[in-house]
Amino acid sequence: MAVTEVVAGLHPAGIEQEKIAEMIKEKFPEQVIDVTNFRDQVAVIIKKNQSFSILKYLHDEPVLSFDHLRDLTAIDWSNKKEVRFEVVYNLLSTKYRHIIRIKAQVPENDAKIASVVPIWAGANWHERECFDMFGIQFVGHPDLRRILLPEDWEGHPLRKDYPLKGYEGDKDWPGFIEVIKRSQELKEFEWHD
Amino acid sequence: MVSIGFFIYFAFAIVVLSLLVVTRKNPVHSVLWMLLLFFHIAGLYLFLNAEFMAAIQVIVYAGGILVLFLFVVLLMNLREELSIGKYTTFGPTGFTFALGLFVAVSMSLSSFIAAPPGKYSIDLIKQETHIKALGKLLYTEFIYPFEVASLILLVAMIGAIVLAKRRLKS
Amino acid sequence: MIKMQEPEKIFETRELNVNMGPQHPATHGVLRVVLDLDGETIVRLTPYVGYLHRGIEKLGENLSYFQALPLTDRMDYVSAMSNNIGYCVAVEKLYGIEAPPRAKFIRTIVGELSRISNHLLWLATHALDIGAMTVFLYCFREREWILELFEMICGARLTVTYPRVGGVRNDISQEFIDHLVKFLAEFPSRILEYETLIDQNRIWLKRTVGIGVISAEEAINWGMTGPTLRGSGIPYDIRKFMPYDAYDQVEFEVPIGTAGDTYDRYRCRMLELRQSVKIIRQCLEKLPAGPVMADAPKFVLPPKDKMLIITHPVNEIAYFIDEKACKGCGMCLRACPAKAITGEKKKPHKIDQSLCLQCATCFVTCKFKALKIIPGGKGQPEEKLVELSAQPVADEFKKAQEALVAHFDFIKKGPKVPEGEVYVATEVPKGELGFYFVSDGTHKPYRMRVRSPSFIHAGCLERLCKGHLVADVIANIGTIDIVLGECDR
Amino acid sequence: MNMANVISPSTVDALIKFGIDVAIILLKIVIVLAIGLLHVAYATYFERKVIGHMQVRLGPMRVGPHGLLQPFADGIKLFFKEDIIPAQADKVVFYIAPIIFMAAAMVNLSVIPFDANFVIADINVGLLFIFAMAGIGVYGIFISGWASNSKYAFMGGLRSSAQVISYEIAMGLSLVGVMMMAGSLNLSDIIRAQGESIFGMYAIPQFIGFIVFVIAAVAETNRTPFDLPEAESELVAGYFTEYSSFRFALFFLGEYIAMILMASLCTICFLGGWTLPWYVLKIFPFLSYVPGVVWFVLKVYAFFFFYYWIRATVPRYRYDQFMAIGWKILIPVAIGNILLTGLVKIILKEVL
Repeated sequence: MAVTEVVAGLHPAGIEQEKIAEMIKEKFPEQVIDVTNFRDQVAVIIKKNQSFSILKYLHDEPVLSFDHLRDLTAIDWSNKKEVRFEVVYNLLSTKYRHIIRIKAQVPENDAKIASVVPIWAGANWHERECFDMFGIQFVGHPDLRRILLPEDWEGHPLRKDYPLKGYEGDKDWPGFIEVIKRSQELKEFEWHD
Repeated sequence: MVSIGFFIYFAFAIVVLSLLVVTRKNPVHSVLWMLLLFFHIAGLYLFLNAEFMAAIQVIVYAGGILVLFLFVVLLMNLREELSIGKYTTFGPTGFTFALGLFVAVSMSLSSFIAAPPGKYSIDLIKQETHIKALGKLLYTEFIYPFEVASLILLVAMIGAIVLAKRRLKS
Repeated sequence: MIKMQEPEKIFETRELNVNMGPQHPATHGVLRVVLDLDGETIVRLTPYVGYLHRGIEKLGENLSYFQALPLTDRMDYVSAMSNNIGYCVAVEKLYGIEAPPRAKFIRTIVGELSRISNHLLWLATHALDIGAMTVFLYCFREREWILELFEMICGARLTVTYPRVGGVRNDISQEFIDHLVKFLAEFPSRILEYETLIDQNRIWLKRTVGIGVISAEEAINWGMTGPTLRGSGIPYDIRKFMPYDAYDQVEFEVPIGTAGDTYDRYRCRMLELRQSVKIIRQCLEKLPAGPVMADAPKFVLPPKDKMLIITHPVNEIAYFIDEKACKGCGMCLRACPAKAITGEKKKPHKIDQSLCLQCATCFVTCKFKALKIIPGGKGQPEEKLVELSAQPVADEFKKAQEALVAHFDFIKKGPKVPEGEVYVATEVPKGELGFYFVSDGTHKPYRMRVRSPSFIHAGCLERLCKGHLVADVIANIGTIDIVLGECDR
Repeated sequence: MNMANVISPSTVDALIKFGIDVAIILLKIVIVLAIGLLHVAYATYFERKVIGHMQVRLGPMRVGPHGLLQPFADGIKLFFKEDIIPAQADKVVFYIAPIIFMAAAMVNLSVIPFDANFVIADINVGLLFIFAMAGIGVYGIFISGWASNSKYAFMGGLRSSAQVISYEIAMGLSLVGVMMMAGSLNLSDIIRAQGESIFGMYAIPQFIGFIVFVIAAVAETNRTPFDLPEAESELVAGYFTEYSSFRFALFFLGEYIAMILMASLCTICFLGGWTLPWYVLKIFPFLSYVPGVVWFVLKVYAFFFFYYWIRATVPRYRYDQFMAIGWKILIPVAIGNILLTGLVKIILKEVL
């Protein structure tokens, strides 16, 4: 019940991002494809097959202890890169104050990746959203449904091939058709003066 | 004259309402008819100069017991229970028993005789008010039956609590 | 002992399924919560979101970086200022520029004001949900004050769009500072007023202590941030962890709770109000002089006053088409709003000086630099104009002309951004607001991702509510402080 | 034939007397109803003004000077709105529920003595009558929740009836002490007995009962902090969620009449009704010229103010906590109060 005020004196900054990347490389030499650095933010691009064990290693390793999954999302590279999707994990350790970004490549024809809900419970809705927007399947997710869009929505809007105004043609959103139908049914109850 | 007229009305209404209570399909409607029934019974008490009894009748039966009925009835899923159909399959048997009971009661009615009036005449009660008379009787002459009755009620209450607690645990 | 038949065998008992929302007074917007109740105890709770989904991420990918800024107002409309700042800080990181010190301090001030106003609204609605009606109105009294302060600096109250990439829109006035000082002097006593009503109130304690308890490990595992996380005892505050704006130059403390229940989170926010006041005071003391926009012509709009001489001329000017340079492309002809330009294709055009509005549209449209701006030229005969146009223009005039063209270019396309990606998070009142940009080297973000705290917190609702009573659901919805605009984006 | 031959003069006299009696009772009913409803209207106005000023705002200001006509505007609005009945509702029960609620509340006004000798029905079991009618009011709440066929209304109805029933017990027990001291259930007798007692009002010797009664009265009328059945943050509006137009108005009126009733009951049983304590009269003798009904109304409004005051101050209890207060605290305390009163009475009898 008691609330204490703390001066969160700047924690000793943790391990350098490059060093973390090195550690991952050492532990999983086969899995790391590339390491990029832009504006002091290091991203490790990995293969998707062992992504779960890599992330679990990052979470469980005492010197790393990435306990906070800041963000989970995906990028649709469309035709720009060989592998179409990249699932991005932004991690932070509240204990040591270091960050890292992991990007797992997911090809279009096999758009599946292991779910990280067992590691970070908060990934639940992130992954649902990712599935909703990109159509990437998260294997092992407890409840993979659409989240922001209606359940009967077709297509995955954040894919680059999804047109801005929805798909061409006269196809209305099915829910909208229902609403119109219902309103026509109820027309007889309208007030006439 | 007037009071006899009222009595006939109340008696008749009580019979009709009781029939309505047992024949309604919707239990909530039954309960509401029963509420009206209790009011009529209370009205009868008033004609017997028993205001206290009338008030207690409404408070205890209408305000307490019937509400509990309503609780139970409401918590059931009425729409589905209704589709089950009849609750009992012993219609003719029940009817026979009821008829027998009715005959027995009506035959024994003539043998009722008024009890000796005792010291609590109507005038005395009016002077002393009903409540005081009742209280004096209950707490002096009938103290043992009164206490036994309350003990029985207490047992019932504790039993209900124990049963509910056991269900909570499991 | 008599064996009783289980009641379930006679009548099947079922949970009551209640649909709370999306139109419900206590779900803070269009959150829909489906409850399965056993009596009044919650067996299952499923939140449904998305009723306010506007596809802000998709929109952002099709707008230039500064065009997407007003979208962030519409996410967390309760503390729009903080969202703007979060966006600007992220884009600045992507550009690789920094706001000037004065702008940083101003942003810190308005950011903390926004935090106060957000916490006030949170307290108001949370208290109203629990039934304390007066706190609601008291809080709105002070929130109104803050909104008036916002109005004073940028003219808007709710959707402000005051911060800009590279600084803030305009400098703050002395009048604003005076009012702010008055507010800061008064506000701490107002906090006490709210606390008198609820802080030690027995009913308030009964309703909040021990409700929605979540341990530190679990809270961080669920991705909670902001005061919701700090109530559990983890001092994760991005203002301290990765300071942005002026937070590394002010002193403040981060309140953390110990029990991780609704009451602790409430206390954390109340103490944060006081810390915010402290931060604003320090900012006002240290407020440096100087520009409020970064000097980075590639990425930031040049100051508007530089081109005033052309768009709002004090002395007369005239627009004139240089016949030699004009290729007769017809661009200016189509762009002119007054239809003052006439001419055929591939032949030099002409401006009808009596119709000209001096709006400079033709000037910035022309690709061949055929248009000339002539100071002191209007109303002159044609020959005189030709003569005047041959003269070299003044130095300041030349600068203004350049600035105008730069402005036009900038607004039309937006700055080009180097290829790369950044994830930058800021501490908004509700928690960690992260922006993740992937740039492919064009004017628009290739991927814009918003990590909104409300979305994650709404996901924790089931964890917090299970096993509690119906009345605790609303206490828990209140304590995680969600805004559905931000949750659904 | 002459009429006088058929009916004897004495019968005529009796008939005239009966007619006058009936006329007086009817007149009293009209007065009580008219003034009662007016008070209900202005109780809402009073509430909005008091809470408004407590919350640093003005309350109604637009209709009439200082918003004085606001209650009428509200009434007119409510009565001319469209009356919506949910499609799946049990229509008959839906119709009669507000009527039961309203009637059960209004009937009680008939036994309230507003002044010495001003009561519609001066019956012997006045107090019990009020309890009985309060018990009937539950049906209005309960079946309105059921008949609406809405889960919110249903839960509101369940909560409310459970609340009213359990707090009725506490309230009844808290008044037993008063009955014991006054030796009567007749409300006028209770007031008279109070006026003659040394304390002048029973709130002083019966302070335990008084506190229990006040809490129970707030709960009985579903007011903050016990307004769980209509907790708008949980159950939208509780049992009358689906009601609109004048059916809603009936509930609204019923609720405020119930409030008036509780305030009156408190005034009668604990604050001395229309009488003033003798020590007050001794200090200010001129006060005895003021009609008793003024004191009665003043005391009722003081209690109203108290209602509003707590509404503006405290949050709302949770359902289980609130039931726990009723059953685990108030009822034992009230029973203890009865024992204490009896004990003191016996001791005093022996001493005196």
